[in-house]
Amino acid sequence: MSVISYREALNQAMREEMERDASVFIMGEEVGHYNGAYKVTQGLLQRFSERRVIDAPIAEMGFAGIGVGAAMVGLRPIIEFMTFNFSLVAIDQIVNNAAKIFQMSGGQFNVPIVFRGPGGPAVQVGSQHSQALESLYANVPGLKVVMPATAVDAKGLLKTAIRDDNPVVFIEGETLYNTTWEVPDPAAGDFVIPFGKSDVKRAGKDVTLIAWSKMVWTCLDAAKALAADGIEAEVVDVRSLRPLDVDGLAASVAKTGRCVIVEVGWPVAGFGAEVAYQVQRACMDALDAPIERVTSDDVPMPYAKNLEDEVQPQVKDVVAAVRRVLYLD
Amino acid sequence: MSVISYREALNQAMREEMERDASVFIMGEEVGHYNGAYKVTQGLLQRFSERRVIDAPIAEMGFAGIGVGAAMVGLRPIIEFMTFNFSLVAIDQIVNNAAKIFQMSGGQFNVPIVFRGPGGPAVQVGSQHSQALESLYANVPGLKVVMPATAVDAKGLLKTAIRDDNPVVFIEGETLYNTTWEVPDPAAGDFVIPFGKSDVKRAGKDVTLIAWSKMVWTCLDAAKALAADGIEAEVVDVRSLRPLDVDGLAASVAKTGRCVIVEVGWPVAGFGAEVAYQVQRACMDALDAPIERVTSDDVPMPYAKNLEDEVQPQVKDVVAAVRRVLYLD
Amino acid sequence: MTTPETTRVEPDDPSSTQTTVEELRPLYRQMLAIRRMEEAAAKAYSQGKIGGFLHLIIGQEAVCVGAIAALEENDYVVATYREHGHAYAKGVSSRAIMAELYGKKTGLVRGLGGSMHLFSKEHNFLGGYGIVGGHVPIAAGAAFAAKYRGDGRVTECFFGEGASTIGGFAEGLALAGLWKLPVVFICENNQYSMGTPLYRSLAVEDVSLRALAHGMARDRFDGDDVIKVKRRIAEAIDRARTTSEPTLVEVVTYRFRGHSMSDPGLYRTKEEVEEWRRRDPLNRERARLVELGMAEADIEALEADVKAEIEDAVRFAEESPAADEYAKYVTKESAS
Amino acid sequence: MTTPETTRVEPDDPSSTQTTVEELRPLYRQMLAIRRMEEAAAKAYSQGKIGGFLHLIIGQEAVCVGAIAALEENDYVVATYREHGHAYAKGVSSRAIMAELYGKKTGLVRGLGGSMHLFSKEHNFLGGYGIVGGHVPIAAGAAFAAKYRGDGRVTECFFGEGASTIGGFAEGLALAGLWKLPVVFICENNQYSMGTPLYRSLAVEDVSLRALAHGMARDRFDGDDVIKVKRRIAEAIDRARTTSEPTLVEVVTYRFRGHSMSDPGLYRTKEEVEEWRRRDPLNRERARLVELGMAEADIEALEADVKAEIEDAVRFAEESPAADEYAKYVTKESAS
Ligand SMILES: Cc1ncc(C[n+]2csc(CCOP(=O)(O)OP(=O)(O)O)c2C)c(N)n1
Ligand SMILES: Cc1ncc(C[n+]2csc(CCOP(=O)(O)OP(=O)(O)O)c2C)c(N)n1
Ligand SMILES: [Mg+2]
Ligand SMILES: [Mg+2]
Repeated sequence: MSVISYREALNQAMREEMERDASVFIMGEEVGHYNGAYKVTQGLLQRFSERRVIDAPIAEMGFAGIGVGAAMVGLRPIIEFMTFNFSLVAIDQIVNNAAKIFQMSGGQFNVPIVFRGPGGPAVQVGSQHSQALESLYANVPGLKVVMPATAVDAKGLLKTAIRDDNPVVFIEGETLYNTTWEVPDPAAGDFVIPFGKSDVKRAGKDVTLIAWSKMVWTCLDAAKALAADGIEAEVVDVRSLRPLDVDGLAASVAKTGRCVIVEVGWPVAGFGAEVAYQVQRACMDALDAPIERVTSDDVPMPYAKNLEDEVQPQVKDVVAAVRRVLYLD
Repeated sequence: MSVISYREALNQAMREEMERDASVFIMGEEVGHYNGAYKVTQGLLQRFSERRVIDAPIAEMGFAGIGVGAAMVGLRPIIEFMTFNFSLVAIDQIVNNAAKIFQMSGGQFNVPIVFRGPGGPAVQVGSQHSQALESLYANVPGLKVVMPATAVDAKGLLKTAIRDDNPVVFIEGETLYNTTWEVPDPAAGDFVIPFGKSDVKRAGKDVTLIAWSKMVWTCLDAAKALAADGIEAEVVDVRSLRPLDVDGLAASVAKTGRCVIVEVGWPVAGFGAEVAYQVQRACMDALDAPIERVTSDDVPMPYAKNLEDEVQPQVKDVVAAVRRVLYLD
Repeated sequence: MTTPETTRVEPDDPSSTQTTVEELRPLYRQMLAIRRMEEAAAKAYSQGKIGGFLHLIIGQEAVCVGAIAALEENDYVVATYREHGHAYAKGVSSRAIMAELYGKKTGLVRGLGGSMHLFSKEHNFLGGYGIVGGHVPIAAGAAFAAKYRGDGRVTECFFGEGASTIGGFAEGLALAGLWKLPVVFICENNQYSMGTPLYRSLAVEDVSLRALAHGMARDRFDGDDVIKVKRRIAEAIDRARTTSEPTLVEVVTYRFRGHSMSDPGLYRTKEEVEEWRRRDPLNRERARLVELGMAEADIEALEADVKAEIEDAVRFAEESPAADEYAKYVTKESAS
Repeated sequence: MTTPETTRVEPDDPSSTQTTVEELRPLYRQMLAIRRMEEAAAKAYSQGKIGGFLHLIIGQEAVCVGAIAALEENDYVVATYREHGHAYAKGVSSRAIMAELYGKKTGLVRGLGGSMHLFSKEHNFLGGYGIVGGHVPIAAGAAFAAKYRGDGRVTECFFGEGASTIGGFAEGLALAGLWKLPVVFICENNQYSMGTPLYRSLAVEDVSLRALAHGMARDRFDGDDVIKVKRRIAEAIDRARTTSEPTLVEVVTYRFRGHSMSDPGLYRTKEEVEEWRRRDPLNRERARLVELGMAEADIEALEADVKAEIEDAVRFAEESPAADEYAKYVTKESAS
């Protein structure tokens, strides 16, 4: 085990998979010579040459589609969006092609492709660059949607994504690249994490906090704050939104009887509503209080730092929601 | 009152608003000389000339963006997507520009634009042409999302949409154009329906069926079938997904104590999950059974008619869900 | 500033379209089979046996047949929703196509795709696509893979002139030009995008000019003559295969029918359609076969053979069991 | 086949760039103010007083200043995230811009948009946009509205050469060409798209060639000389205003700094940057003012005035109250 950064974990995952399988290549803006806008692909060009690490011009629809076409004939593209905000100009390739070709072709052509890059609000980059778009992708059958919160998940899940025979939307936390976590050493053998499994990031008996990506960290902080008041929160990291580990989430809620779902996305039709619906159905009798959701405000993200903080879920918001489901206030 | 078709109602709405306000224009593929792919714009070119009824080439991102720019400087564009499936190549204009410009500009530039066209599965047109995309748009602050089920709603809501000072995503039922309903005569004065109000399409005391667009009709049919068994279902038409009339929906469920939400979209993170969450919160104590959702299967739409029917919610599926929430089976 | 080189654009050497019965005969057979297959489909559609959208290529057969005849088996084809002819020319059976249109289990894609979404892995036919322009980058992607592997395969990408205004086309073209991908972009300019004539959708009615900004080779010619199509596209294929350079080829043609079965085509005059029907590429090639010395009896035998093939295909479609599986084909189970 | 006409492309008549102190002085003042404003912003950024992305236009000032000087007040400007200079040249105060960068309530857009999203209704400045290419159709839309109303307004649309590969640009260009919209597309070719040099993103390093396929007028020239920029863009504006025809203009320029404040710019050699810094348009115009007879003391007074303006703007930004409203600006309450 070594403590490494989320960025380094992603880099290791790609490097290992590219060593393992010559059909894996990376394409995106600034992924090569610049080593990645967020330096996630650092050193890969040097190792694998321009043939397999391809700097693309600004043409997301074009290079996402090139990825789809290449995947149909057996390559395993990793398409990097500089941020997922830019995936909107390519969403037709993801939703109408990548997600549907296996079905449209009657099972003849599968599309083993990873669309990856940072998503979710960053810091003071304004509304066009600060969006959590996972709810859009999670709606679409044919896609898998994965969002690691920690370095260890980043590595294990990205390796699984690259090996998956289907299109995977892999959204990294734009503010998580420098976070660190213990990750098994490459020498210790192949390390992958299967999709569809949530992960208990902190055990607790009083309330279940369900979150993914950056909000897992907010929940861990909230859990710490709650512990000071004697409240033991269990923090469950969803990790994989599609497929969703309903059983895992329900098991925790069945134990605690209370549930707060925290997401950095918008409230209306956010993925948390789906989680709430599933948990509600699975835990009808176990719930001692209505499920609470904590989300960002229903607004485009403002630029000013103070407003940006107001808009997004903070530790205090999570703590307040927990106190509500515990009927403490 | 006259009984007119949904198609004719939409046509009247546009015609009246174009007569009323010279800044309203229509742009889209085949809207002019061809009178609309679904004939919704029939006769408008003849009445308003090529200046105001503009046939666009296949460039959705381009003409949606032209609409946004024109709206910023005071025009009121109606942008027709031949179907909403094609809105995915223009979604960046809708989500990143139309929805955000009022906010990004600090309230200086509002964007009074309507994006309209048919959505939802049609008949045997395959997965790329058969999608209910409302959940994607409903997630986004800055947009309003409206989906009329009947001719009267189509007319009243479209007129409101055209007058609204904000971007409105107006999704028509691709299979509803020939349906008819009583609509106030133009001579009887201005007729509009405000956003944010659901509508009870059939009153009943035993269970609430919540639906929008085509599924309202399926629910009405189901209600008829249920009535034969002595079960009186109330059918509530959501009409406006964003803003959502939580109070109206909750009032019905508070009365019946049971709720089935029916949508033709995909199950995971479909808009029905949001409705379920809101109703659950509002009616916690009134609910005599868990909320049920009926959705399409979690698959891209197949082409064959028999499979297409299997995938989508049918009367029998709604009836079965009602029987479950009534604990009848 | 350099002005990019362009390849020859009209006219060409008449000797280049000289042919033989051996060469023309199978092409004529394909064109005829496509014609008869689509006529049979139109009939079934009006009987309610086929649903959804049905886009016929009748009148344009020389383009897909000529262009695909110039390919090798391993080469890829990517097409639009108007792709029955392309699939057939690439080797897909009329049985599999017809059964698909009928939405049957025995259909090419198990009744899941229908008319607009024919795919055949066996024939390197990478699909029919319904979103205009969206398949152009996919074709560039197949070409990218061929170059990545160095396997020498060439990709043909078909699209209409109406697609030339959409971003997906522009991006696919730009990337293929920049990365020198072995792809031939073939614009089937049938002069209408649904009900919209060229002059209302394009500022300049020459789609091949788009190549200029990408330093890409281009070509442009009439698509009536299947041999000419084959020869001219062969040049582009050769360029792709030997130098890995893309070409943008525009072939001017005409569809005799409406945009799809639900389009009565009122935006064109009867005279215009008649004029083009007089130039029917099928009549032309039949006459040429006679000229080249093929016996009338042999031609009739060929025609009878085609008729039998299509009748059999229809029967096969009619008699096949309904489509019955769909949930299996959403995500592939990964082995690893 | 017709080859579309194109307008003059390099070189031009030297007499056309003759100028006077009266003309040049305000342009120089704008260029200098933009430079000082951005330098102050860079300083504040490194002190942590400004956050997010900060894209400086330092080195390119002659382009936005010259191009916008050729407009009338009622004309529209649409720009990218690299738009402080454009907003200033269109009349927005350095106070409002600086306060926005600081995220203050007094900022141009109330602290909601930040550096990338400056908008000013008063000045017909239709915004800074962050998604590459997405604003190009918006500019075409403003031009569409001007034509719809017949109010004679012209729209200028700025973008980088990196944007020329994206679909939104291609579609905006195609529609403007087809519908003859009164818009001037101005490509600020600063030779890099983030860390990517021209030759790695464009097959042909001449963006203006895109005009050919749309029968659109085009122009291409160096952007060091603010008067030259003004004159050449004025021709395009005149074309738009009098004949409602769009023009694609490419202006070759260079940014002295990184792509944004977080980019160290390691992909360029020191020599290359030095070479361009020697051609600094600010020095050039200052020298020209001297040549034209403006007294050194007057120039210094102007420079002191600019210094004072920017110091005031920074003070204003520092002292302004924090942004405090956001929920009000999501949807506009409709009157009707
Ligand atoms: C993005 C998108 N917009 C609109 C449509 C609807 N549509 C289908 S085919 C077509 C016309 C295409 O014309 P062209 O490219 O010339 O091809 P043709 O049908 O003539 O073969 C249109 C508008 C679509 N499928 N996709
Ligand atoms: C659709 C999209 N893709 C990627 C980006 C990230 N990005 C921002 S600016 C930029 C480079 C743009 O270069 P260019 O157009 O030449 O303008 P310049 O920055 O040089 O002024 C990139 C890749 C973006 N904002 N939008
Ligand atoms: Mg066509
Ligand atoms: Mg640049």
